Amino acid sequence: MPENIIIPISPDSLLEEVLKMKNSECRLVQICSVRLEEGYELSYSFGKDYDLYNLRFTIGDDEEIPSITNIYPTAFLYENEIHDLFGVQIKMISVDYQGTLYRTDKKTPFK
Amino acid sequence: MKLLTFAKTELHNLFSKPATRLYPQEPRVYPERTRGHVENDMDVCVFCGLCSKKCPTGAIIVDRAAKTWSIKRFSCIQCGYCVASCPKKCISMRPDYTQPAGEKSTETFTQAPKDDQSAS
Amino acid sequence: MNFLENPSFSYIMLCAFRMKMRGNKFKGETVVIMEMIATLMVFPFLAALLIACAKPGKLRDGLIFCSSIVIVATVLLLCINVLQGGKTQSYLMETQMLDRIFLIAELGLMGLVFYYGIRYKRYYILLLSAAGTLPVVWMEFAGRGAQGGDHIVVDYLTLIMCLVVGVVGSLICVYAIGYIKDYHKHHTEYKDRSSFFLSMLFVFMGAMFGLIFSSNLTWIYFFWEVTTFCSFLLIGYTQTEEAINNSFRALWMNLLGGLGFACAILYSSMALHIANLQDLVAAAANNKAVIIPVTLLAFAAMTKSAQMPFSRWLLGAMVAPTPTSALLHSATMVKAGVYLLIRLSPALYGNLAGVMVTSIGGFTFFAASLLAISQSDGKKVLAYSTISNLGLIAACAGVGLHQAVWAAILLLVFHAVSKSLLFVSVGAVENITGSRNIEDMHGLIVRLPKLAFVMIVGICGMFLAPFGMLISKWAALKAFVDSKSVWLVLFLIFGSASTLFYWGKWLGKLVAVIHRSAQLKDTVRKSEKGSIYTLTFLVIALCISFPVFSNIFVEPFLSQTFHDTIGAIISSSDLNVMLLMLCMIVILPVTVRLLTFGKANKRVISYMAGVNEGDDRTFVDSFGHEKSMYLANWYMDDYFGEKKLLKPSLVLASAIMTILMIIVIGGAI
Amino acid sequence: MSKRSIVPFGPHHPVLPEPIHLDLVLEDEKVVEAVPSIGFIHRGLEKLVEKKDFNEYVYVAERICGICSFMHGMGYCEAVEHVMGVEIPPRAKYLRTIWCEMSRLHSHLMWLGLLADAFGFESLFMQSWRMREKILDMFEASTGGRVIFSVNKIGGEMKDMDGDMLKGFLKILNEIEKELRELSKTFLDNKAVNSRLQGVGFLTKQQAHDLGTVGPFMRASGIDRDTRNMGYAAYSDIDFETITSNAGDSYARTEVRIKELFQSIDIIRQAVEKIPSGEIAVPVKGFPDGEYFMRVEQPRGEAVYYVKGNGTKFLDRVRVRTPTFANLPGMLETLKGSQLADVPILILTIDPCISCTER
Amino acid sequence: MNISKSPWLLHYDGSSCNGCDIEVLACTTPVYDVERFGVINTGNPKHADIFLITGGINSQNREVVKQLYSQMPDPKVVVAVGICACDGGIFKDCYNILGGVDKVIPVDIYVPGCAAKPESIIDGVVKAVGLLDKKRAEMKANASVSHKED
Amino acid sequence: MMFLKIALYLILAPLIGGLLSGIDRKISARFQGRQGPPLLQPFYDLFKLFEKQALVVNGVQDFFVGGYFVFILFTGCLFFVGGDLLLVCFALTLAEVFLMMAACSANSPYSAMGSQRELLQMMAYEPMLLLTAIGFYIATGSFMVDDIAKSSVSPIAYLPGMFFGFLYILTIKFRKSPFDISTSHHAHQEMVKGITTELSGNILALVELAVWYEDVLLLGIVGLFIVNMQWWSFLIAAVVCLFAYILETFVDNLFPRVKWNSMLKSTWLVTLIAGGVNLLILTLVH
Ligand code: NFV
Ligand code: SF4
Ligand code: SF4
Ligand code: SF4
Repeated sequence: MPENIIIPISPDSLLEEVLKMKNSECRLVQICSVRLEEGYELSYSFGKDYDLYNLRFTIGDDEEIPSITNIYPTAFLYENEIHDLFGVQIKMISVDYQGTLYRTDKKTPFK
Repeated sequence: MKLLTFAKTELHNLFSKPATRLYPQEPRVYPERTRGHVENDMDVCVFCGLCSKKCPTGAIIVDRAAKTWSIKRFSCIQCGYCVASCPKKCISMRPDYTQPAGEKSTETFTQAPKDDQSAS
Repeated sequence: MNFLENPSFSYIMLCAFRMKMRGNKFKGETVVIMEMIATLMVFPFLAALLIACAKPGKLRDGLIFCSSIVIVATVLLLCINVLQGGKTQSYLMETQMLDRIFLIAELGLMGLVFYYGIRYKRYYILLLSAAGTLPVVWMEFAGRGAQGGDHIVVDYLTLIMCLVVGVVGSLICVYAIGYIKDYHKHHTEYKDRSSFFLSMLFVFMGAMFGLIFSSNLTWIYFFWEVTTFCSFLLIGYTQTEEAINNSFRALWMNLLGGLGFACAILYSSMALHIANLQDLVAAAANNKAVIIPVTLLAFAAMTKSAQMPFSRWLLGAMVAPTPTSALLHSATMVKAGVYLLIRLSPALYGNLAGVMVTSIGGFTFFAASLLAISQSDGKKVLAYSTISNLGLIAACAGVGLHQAVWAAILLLVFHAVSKSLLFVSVGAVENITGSRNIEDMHGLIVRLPKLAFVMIVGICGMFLAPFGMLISKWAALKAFVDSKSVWLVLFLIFGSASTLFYWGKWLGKLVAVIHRSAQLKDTVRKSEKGSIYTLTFLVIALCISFPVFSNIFVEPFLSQTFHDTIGAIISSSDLNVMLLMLCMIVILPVTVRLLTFGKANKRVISYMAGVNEGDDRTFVDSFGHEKSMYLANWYMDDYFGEKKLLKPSLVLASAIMTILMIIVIGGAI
Repeated sequence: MSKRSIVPFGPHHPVLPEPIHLDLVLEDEKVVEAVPSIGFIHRGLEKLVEKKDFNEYVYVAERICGICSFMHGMGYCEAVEHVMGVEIPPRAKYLRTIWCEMSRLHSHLMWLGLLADAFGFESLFMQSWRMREKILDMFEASTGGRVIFSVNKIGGEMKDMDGDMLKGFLKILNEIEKELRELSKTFLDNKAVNSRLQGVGFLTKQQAHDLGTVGPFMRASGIDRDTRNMGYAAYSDIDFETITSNAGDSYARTEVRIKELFQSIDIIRQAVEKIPSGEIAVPVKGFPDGEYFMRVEQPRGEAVYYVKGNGTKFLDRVRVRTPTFANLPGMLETLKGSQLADVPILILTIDPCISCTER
Repeated sequence: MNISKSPWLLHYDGSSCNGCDIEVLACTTPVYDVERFGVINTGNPKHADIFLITGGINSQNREVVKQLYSQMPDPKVVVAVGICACDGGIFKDCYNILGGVDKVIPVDIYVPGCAAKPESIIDGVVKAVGLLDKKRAEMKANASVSHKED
Repeated sequence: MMFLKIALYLILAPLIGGLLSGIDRKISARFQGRQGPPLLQPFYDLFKLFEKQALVVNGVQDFFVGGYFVFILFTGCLFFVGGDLLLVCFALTLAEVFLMMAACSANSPYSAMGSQRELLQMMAYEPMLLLTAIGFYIATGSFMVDDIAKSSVSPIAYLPGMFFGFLYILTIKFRKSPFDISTSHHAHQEMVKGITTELSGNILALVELAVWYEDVLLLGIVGLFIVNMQWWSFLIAAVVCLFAYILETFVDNLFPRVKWNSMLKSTWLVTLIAGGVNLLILTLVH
């Protein structure tokens, strides 16, 4: 079975790396956030055929990351979800629900 | 005709017996594996409380002191985890269902005192 | 002040009439009638003169009001007098001098057209105008024209037209008093030339009276051209780019029709030696060549009544203030066209000229009602509806059968009343809400209940049983079936179905019950109100009393024209049924309230998929915010849009018209 | 004012099997704009890993959705098994394969019915669901549940299917196949049905790729990818070909799904033939430590199960990316410019499952 | 005439996992065919007598459920189908689950099961139907009382 | 006599209409392989609705629905006492407009969309309805139902095309698939319940009842194609009506719901071809 390939990157190079994925004809599979003691671990998964590439980086609690909706417009659902549930700050999501994608009583329950 | 492809099925249905199961007039016979409700053989239970601890919805309450085993039927999701984890294998899954009701009731079973049994 | 020339001419005419009449030995009663006719033909021009000179203010308003009353009173008196006499009257056999005066006026009119043509650099206008006027003038002066024949004829059709023009026209003038004030309040960008505007309305009426009383073709031609020119001035009132363009479009189309009219005069005078409309129609039975002027006149009539290839001028006329549209659409102008067709209709029976008129009319009815579906501008819908209804009238006239003409006349009357009501109410709404878009009339029943009610009456009058238009449509349908015109029947049924759609959706918009807070202040002025309610009353009264109307006016005219009498077009049992329906509609609200039914009803908010916010106006949108719900009607632009349908319809209609005209005229020659 | 209506569509709406909301901007009935909103079914079950241990969580995982319940349980189990390095017995693999395909059968049949309902063909809906009941009966006989099965556990399966049972199933499948042939004629050949499907909701291959679509929705646009080819469960032993179509419209999606129905029947037949005897589960010791992205082909397409353990009995994170979540942008794309009457069809051609999406 | 002869349903999927949801739908299909009892799945609160809810209540659908309930004419009966609708089920510990349907509207009948079987749903509906008649009788009695007071 | 006829219609029509609706539901169920509701189910439904509280969104809804109801009844009476067929068509239109206005007045999205669709349906079937009346007129020389029913030959002999066309639009009028676009007997409509979305309780009951009256009226027109002077022709007509009704049920279960544009196009085309050609031939021959 094809393996999970995890590519550690730095948060600053996110857009650059995503662009590389785009250029090599990858599709966006998912974006996932894991709550750490302090900050978050983010994985951006891209698929090509049956291979899965995961861009992996961690950010601090108040760090902001850029949205990749300019490159992958379909990322807006993932990004909004991460923002709503984890409280990860994401800049300039195109179609930003601003916390109303999931209208939970308890804001950012995973935080 | 390409417009009437369904006519055959339609007419066939009309002239054959409907597929309807006439429940509740005719009671349904469930296959044996059907997970309907759990039952505890109270005589065997040792009130270890494992089932209660494992139950994902907290439907089982075990009172060791009073020797009671209660189940909230309207919380049980028939997952069978209690059945699988009971060390005495006294819980079993039965095919028939808890009846709908106007209130969410709890069923409590008490273990008959053992000596009583031997006495009679 | 070029337009003043018309009134001054008319004053001369009035004197001439008086002189003439003294010369003739009429019985007293006829003299009275003649006086009244003269009044109707001349008084509006005089009134116009005074109004034009007056300053905006109470005085002017009073003047208009009184003039309108005078006109209505005269019309009513005339009707009573003529009806007592009970027969067709004709006057003025020899009027050399008057004829001359008309010709000079004609030239004056041409001069005016030239002036505007040059001023706005539309030189083709000069050509069209000259081509129509000069030959006729030349013919008359050269003495080549036919002589004799009546110049003025009063029969039942004249009376009907008089009533329409006089009553509806005056009501619109009264309405205009208040309207134009608000209009300029809202549109400060336009120069206030309201005196000019109001006076033109009277000129228009005068011209219409002239047209319907005249029997001499040259006279009719003159008044015909006056209406053309008047409408040109009215359409261009605001002097915006668009208004000027549209006014010139109206001008050239109608001048083209006028050209046809002129040709008809030339031919019938010079070749047939007939100078009079009635004689021309009468001659049709035994003279094949008559079909040529008849066709040409029909052509002229169809341009004037905005039939299909020429429909665009009427739509363009929408740029003018509402009273103009109301007047052009209901009482005057376009009605002149169909009036002429009705006059011609015996000569159209069973020949190709008739086929031309019916096919163009039928097609116009159908195409215009389809086009109306895609319009959201209230006035545009009304315009298309006018075009379509005129098409129906034309088709009826073209069939040339007793029943069909009955239908045509009733259509004409009902249309005039209902349509003017609709126009004035749309205008009033526009002055209050600032929009005449039907979408903006959403919930009018709550916002402006009175106007909405009036509008509902008008709309029902246009398409629903048991109200006016439907009755005539019904008769038209029967007539088409009886005349075996399969195409017309098909046009009619499909056209009516589309009519149903666009009126229905308008009706739906009006009756939407929206939140109370949307209520607006009803700022309709007194004069407007008076006119609106009178028209509403007229619509309802006509619905109830049309059998009487038909009895007194229409049937006598038909038996005169067709020299036979046939039974009631709509049987009395049907009439009773319809009366019953009317009564039911009236008592319905009462009964529904009286019945216990509905007492236990509970008010709830409307269903909005479970995300309604508090009341019926808003819902929770995808971002969790409040969003106001908005409902629009259907327009089906992809199917019935102007982009889709207009061009092909125009091309098709032009083709039909050209081909048939060539065949008819070529065949006759 | 404009000729546009702005109306809410959903969350409660009879054509929607599940709540989702769209702000629809309509011109006549043409959809000019559709803004989606989800979250009406959001429960937050991913966070339950903090309260339920990794064994117990199987019962939560399979309740992510009552349609694709089996594969949710299985996908989660396989992910944990990967993390823990557990190799399950071959018979269990085959059992999983059979149940997977039965899930696909019932899900696709259900979808066919709902689609028929969306274009207003009630009797076709009834017919499809009537056939589906047979599959449910098979499920009930083999697992004890009709929609929630509770047979997966980490390390294998909890229930077995004996030879007689499997043979009986094959017989039923033969019947179903016959009925399905008849049914597919109406879906694929009927002119009136075609007019509701063909050209509706068109999506090009490029769009399908860019929008990250998965499953039959994607395959109908001509992309050849089926996660089963990765060979989880027993798929590496089974012979099947990925089904695609190039048309890219709702018709193509119907066609692909109908063909997949036949394919599933075929796979079950192969599996029944090859199924080895032996144990159905292995005992599992210890706690998961590590992470894994498991992908399985759900009826609606590729689902991703991300599991991260920390060596205790409570996992750090379970994350499920369901196919509908990935397909939503594609659906929104097809909605633009469609007719209101097509909206139910368009919503359905991706075969949405909102409870999967929102978890 | 008994109302019970014509119970019309409104079905809303709270936050169910779809399990109970499709079982409710399955009840209308040939094998179970609840139309035998005159049941119609109306899809419109204003036509419905019985409100069938599957799944629990979460923060986002709370208002929706309340609103749909308020838009149903009296007499009406609420049936909570499935353990989720009864008390939140396996999700009751989730941060976004408030609990069963009874957290926001009064529930008349609880249908247990995860997923509730079509048979129990039918039983539940039959029970609900009985309640409908009772409620209507009460409504009538109340109405006549208030009439007399007028 | 006239009053007797009216009374008979007013009493019998709902019974027949309800029964037919019961048959429809039963047979539909059987077409779908289901057991189906009891035959009298429509009556149970109606009585229940009358018993229920009505929810309204404003005060004029019941007025419009009242208008719809009254005019449907009126139209039916007009037909069965032998009135003018054209007037019957017009009165029917008036009634429908009332219903449409009831839906519009609610000012709610689904009911408003339903009303637009309803109007569209009217636009679709209206030509054929009028054409049918015209066909009768040409075939028998009268618009009066009384006279038509007394013709020596059954009108259908002259009007086969019209008969077909009428059956075609009957699908719209009966709100059967494929043309049940403005509101439907089936659940799962993109329109929710379309024009009846905001009606409930006894107001909805009135609409249901009116539909039964209307169904009988429409079947009356179907029968009118068949009847002639002979008494037995009425029996045949009754059989044909029943058959037509069941045919509509069959069709209902045979087709998907089409989109409005297909409905409009196909209906107008059928009107033009079946009706128009029939009309053309009739006028040429007569
Ligand atoms: N979306 C989705 Fe599922 C599937 N297939 C799963 O992962 O249905 Ni509820
Ligand atoms: S696990 Fe078994 S023995 Fe222990 S309390 Fe439960 S039922 Fe009794
Ligand atoms: S079956 Fe599951 S839910 Fe029910 S009592 Fe046992 S463990 Fe609890
Ligand atoms: S009770 Fe069970 S099957 Fe029903 S919705 Fe809840 S989790 Fe799903």
